[in-house]
Amino acid sequence: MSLDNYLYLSALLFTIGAAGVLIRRNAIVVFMCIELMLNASNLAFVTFARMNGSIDGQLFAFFTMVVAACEVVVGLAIIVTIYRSRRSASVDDARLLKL
Amino acid sequence: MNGTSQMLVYLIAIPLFSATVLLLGSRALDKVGHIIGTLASTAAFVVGLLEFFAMLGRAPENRAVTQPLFTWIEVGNFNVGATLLLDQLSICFVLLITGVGTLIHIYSIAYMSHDKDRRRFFAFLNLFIAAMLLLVLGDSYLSLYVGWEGVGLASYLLIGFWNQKPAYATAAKKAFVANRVGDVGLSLAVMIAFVQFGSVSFSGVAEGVEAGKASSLALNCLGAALLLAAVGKSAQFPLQAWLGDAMAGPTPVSALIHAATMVTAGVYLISRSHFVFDVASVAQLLVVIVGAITLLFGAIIGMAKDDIKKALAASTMSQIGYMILATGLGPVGYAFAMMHLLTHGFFKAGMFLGAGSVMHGMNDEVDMRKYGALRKYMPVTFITFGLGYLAIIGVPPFAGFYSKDKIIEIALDAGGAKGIILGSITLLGAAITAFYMSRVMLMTFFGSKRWEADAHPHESPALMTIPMVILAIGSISAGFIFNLGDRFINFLNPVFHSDHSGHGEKEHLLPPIVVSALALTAVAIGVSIAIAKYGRGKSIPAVAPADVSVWTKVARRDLLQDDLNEALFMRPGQELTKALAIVDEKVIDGAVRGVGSLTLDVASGVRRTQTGFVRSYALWVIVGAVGILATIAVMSL
Amino acid sequence: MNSLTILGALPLLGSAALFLLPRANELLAKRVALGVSTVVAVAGLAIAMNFDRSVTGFQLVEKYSWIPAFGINFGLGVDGMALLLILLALILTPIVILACWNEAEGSRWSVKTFFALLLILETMMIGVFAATDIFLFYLFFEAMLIPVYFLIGGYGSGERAAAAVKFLLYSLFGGLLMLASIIGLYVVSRDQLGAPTFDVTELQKLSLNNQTEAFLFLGFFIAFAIKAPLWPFHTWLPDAAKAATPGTSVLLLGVLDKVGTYGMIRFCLTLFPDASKQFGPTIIVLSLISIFYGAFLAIWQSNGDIKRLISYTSISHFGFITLGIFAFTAQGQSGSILYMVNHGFSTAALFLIAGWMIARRNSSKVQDFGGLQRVTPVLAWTFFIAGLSSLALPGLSSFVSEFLVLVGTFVRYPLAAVIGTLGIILAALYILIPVQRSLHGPVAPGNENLKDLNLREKIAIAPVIALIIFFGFFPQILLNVINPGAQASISALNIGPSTGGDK
Amino acid sequence: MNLASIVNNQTQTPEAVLFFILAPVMVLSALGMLVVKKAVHSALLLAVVMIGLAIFYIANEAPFLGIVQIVVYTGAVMMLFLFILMLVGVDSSDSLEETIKGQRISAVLGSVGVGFLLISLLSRAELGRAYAGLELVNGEGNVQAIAKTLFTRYVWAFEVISALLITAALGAMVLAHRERLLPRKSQRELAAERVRQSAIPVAGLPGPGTYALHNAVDIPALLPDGSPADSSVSKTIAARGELANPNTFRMNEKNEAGEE
Repeated sequence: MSLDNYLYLSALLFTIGAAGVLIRRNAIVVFMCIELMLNASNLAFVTFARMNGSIDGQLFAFFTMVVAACEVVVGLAIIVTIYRSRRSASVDDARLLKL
Repeated sequence: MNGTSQMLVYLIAIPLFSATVLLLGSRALDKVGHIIGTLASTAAFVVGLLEFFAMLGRAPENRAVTQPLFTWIEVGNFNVGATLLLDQLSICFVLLITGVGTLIHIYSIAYMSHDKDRRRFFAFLNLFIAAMLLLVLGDSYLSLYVGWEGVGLASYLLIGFWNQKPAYATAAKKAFVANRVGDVGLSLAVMIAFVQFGSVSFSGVAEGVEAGKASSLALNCLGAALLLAAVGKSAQFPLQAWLGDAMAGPTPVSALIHAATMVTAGVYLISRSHFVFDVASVAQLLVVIVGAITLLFGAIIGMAKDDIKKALAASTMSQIGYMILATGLGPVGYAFAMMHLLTHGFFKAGMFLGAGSVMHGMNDEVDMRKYGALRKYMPVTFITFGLGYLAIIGVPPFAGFYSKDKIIEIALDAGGAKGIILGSITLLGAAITAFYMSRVMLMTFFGSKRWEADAHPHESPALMTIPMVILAIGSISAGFIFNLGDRFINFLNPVFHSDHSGHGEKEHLLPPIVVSALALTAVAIGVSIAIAKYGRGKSIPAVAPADVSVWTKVARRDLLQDDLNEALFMRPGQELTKALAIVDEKVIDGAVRGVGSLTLDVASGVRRTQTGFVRSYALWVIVGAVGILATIAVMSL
Repeated sequence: MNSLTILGALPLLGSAALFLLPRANELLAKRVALGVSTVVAVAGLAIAMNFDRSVTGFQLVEKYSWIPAFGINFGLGVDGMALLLILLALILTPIVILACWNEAEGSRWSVKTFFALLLILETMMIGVFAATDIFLFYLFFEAMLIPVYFLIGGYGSGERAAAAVKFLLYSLFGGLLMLASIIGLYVVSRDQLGAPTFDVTELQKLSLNNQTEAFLFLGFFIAFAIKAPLWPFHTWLPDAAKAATPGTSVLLLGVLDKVGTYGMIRFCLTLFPDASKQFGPTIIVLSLISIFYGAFLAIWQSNGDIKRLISYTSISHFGFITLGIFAFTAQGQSGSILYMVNHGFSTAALFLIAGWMIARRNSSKVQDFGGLQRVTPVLAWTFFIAGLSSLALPGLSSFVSEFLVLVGTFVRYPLAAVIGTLGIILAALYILIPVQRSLHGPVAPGNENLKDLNLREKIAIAPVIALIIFFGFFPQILLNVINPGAQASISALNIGPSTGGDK
Repeated sequence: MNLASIVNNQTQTPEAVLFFILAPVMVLSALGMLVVKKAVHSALLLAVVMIGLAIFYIANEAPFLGIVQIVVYTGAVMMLFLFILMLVGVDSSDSLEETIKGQRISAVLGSVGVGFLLISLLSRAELGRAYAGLELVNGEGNVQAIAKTLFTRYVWAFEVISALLITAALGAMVLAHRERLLPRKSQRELAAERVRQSAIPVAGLPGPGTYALHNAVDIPALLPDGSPADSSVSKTIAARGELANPNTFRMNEKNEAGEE
């Protein structure tokens, strides 16, 4: 098996994650789809590290994880705050950006 | 080389300083303002006299003196010094300005005694004297320009002295603007002179002309530009319309500025630029034409005016036409023009002061139809005015006879058809002058009383009559003195280089004695018609009759000059202004604001894509990603 | 020697001090502002005493490396033209502060901020004229907008917000074009000189091809034409001048707009001589249009707003200035520079007095005045003299400059000069008509009890009037400073006979 | 021989087997996330994907990351998600009905486009086909290798990211902090309030079975008038419908009951 398959898988997962962001309305699910996209890219990083024989890809994945963790913490806090005031976790309900 | 004199600057500085003091001074100066002003003018006159005698003490070719003051403007080779020049030509003017000016100052003390702004009036008069002296003393066209506009300003201020009346303020504005049109000519003249000769001083230009630096076209343009300037300042055709309205000013102003001095500045300019006109034949011809037209123009208007000051103003216009015409006749004419200018200065100033005296006695009434039989009530005024009258119509041996007769003479001598035409015009002018001046005399001092009910005519105080008497003496004697042995001509000869001192030797069209006879005949005809029409026993209606011929109506409307100006310049100008205002508002600013509103429109269109749904935004991100990836894919194909 | 830096920093320090003052103590703020600006003016005059009139290049030069990566220096220096314009700014600022003592009261923002902004503006004005580094110039050029924007928007009247935005957008648009050209110059200088530079004297050594030069020239020129303002880029000016307080208008028209014409001489002519020659005739035509257009609209405004009227007269005057600049003659050049100074004084006088009239009458319509000469003689006379200066009466300062411009133009473009000369007739109209309407005639209703100028106002206006008259007779004091630089810039253009009368 | 080592640019068979078993599971789980109604199910499916990923990390010679993936993601992050789901409502199920016009079709098209382009680009990319493997690098052990690089070359990034982490924690606290609108009430005020609101008995709720003949928790207490007090019994019991009727224990009826 070629290592490329990992990359294809990564691309596929990334795409599915993106589709999830676009389709799902529950903010938490949207958020999980974003996590999926991040994880998919991590897989690509790890695979690249293996392909190139260098540890840097793994470090990138590591950093991504940290950033993702931060993002989850803040993002979920935001969701909770919104939910507290709007009683809804639907991303469509919070549309204050519209004029 | 010319000598220098350190005193010239005082001629200008004294009245200027006095004007400044009077303008800046407080109300405390009100009581002595008129005295300060008069003293300043007198002091300038004394300086002028000293200079005059100093001049007479020098050899004729060394009589001109200069006084360099400071470098005024120096940029590259454009170098204009503030230098004063006093030569035979200027001294005539200096004496006229300061002399007549002082008399009129004295007269004004009484004339303006009831005006609470008398101090300001004297300040303006002094300002005028200073500016006018600068005009005639400047040694370059640019220095002259300063005086030129300075007198324009003074004239504006004095015409509009009672500018609380809108009509007077308008008259002042009209005078200034008409003068400005003339100033364009002066500006252009300076520019042409600089480009052609690299100098704007009189001597520099004269040398340049002599050295043949300029083409004939350039010289004619220069001449035409100078003529335009002269036309504006001297109220010649076609810029004559302002002079009649300028009579809105107090009468002493009319006497000083709009009769004796400022309006003759055009004659001065042309005479001063004789070296240009001598070689610019087309421009010279234009000068003659302008003079001839104005001569008749003014005379015709004069016949129709009932306002004594306007009649005199028309007469001034006409007399200056004579002078301009004379200057256009070449070297032979300048001196005669100057002579007429000086004599005219005496008698016209005298008559204006007389008119002022009449008005003073008649509650400021100016309509001659409401005068009549004043000779018994105002004897001094009557006699001085009458002497001026005799002088202006050219009765020998009064001043006007000598000067006007000479002009008729040289007009006839202009040669060929030109001579005959000009001669006839001048003779006709003389006849008309005689007619309308007689009319003024008859309507004012003779005939029956047609006064308004509250009129109590009385002779004016001595402060007013004495200047009139002095001017009347001048009217009687000046011509005779000037002409004695061609004294005046010879005096001016070094300036004009006209070797015509023995002008009698030249071939004449008609012998001088015949010319004089013709002129006197013309005068006699004019006077007789006037007597026939306005003389004893003829009733003069108190209101101008309306059922008169079209020609009279036209003449009363100043030969339609205002209507013409309005139709040709004011109306189109106003329309253009209005149109431009709309263009500015709608087109140019509209374009600018259009850009703004276009931006807003585009923005509100684009705004529709902002649904507020975060998922739509995410969709756009994906679309963008697709775009980028597709680009990469296409590029890597 | 870093006298220019110190000079420029002084007002800035003054404004900082003003910000620290208590908001309530307005009088103290005014006094501090007046004191600071007076000190700066005196210091400026002292510096000017050291100016060597025989040298053509920059003097009092300072140069510190600022952003070495891009070759940007903090470079200051003045030649005659810059020195005079700086002095103009320095003299006008205290006069404006004194004249507009109570102008800021009752506005949205505090009084001390008004004066602090004025002082900031003064720093910017010094900087923009003293900068010898194009980047630094650009910085001041744009930064200058900030205080003006707030001065108009915060203290103006009427549609002040709209006017401020219009002013800002116009200027930013021009500034953007200039920035593009500056970047272009940077690139060219990097290619040609090895190291990039923004130094004006260094950049003159570039040799540009025609097309590049034309584009770079236009970038600069349009920015300056908007600033100046030249027809058809002028519509911001009447709005801004109408909305701004008179003091702001004085600095705006009297000094700030001179940056446009100054820039044309300093940058357009010296950096792009060929393009200047190429576009010269076009600009002459635009200038003539400006002269007449401004004049006609000023006449039209004699039925309307007095502040708009004055600003339209300025458009006409700026037409004369650009006419002189692009005539490429020594007389035209010197005349234009002198015109900038003189116009500064005459417009200052007009605006200040118009401001006082408006403040007294509570209306800026010309028709609402009338007969002021009887009621408030000093006010009326100062306005009249300022008006005469605006119509270039000989004996007053602007005559000399206007005439030099016309003579200079006549040498090269006789027809243009003849047409331009006709403008002086319109000048008489656009001054005398409003003078008649507002000062003469019967006293208009509502004007009977107007107060004449008080001592403070007299003190403020007297120096301006005095300078107008003084420089009418002794312009050579200024011309001696102007001439060397002007002649050098013309001879650098290398465009045939630069002065007339060489036959 | 290491199972992870690469021969001829190909992985060894066990890894291929692992991949081809796990990859479809993961893809299906991921797809499932999109279609299931309940958020909890989505979370569970995500956990499946993440565990799969962790296995793949290990297979890709990144054991450290694999462990971290399980600990951080599947452990911590997914727990966080579940907590939030509980806060927001466990059973709040999403309606899959699309409300924005054209959103779903464009979403599918866009995603398919991205996926298609990504895969096609990947397939064409020159990725340095001579795969090196990490045997050399991981010689001392994966954790050591990561540590060596992390604390040398990436130490600056490491420090920055730690700052980020702290900031995120602070941010979360700030966001979660509920702003107090009114001053906190003292105990005294609370007590006074309680007395004033007569709806709540001041002396507390009655215990079950009081005055009744039975004191089991499902027997309501009796009020003075003899009627049963519902509030004395736990609501849960009431909800279950297991409430006993106190009347069945009445004295007079007791006899009847005894007789029966």
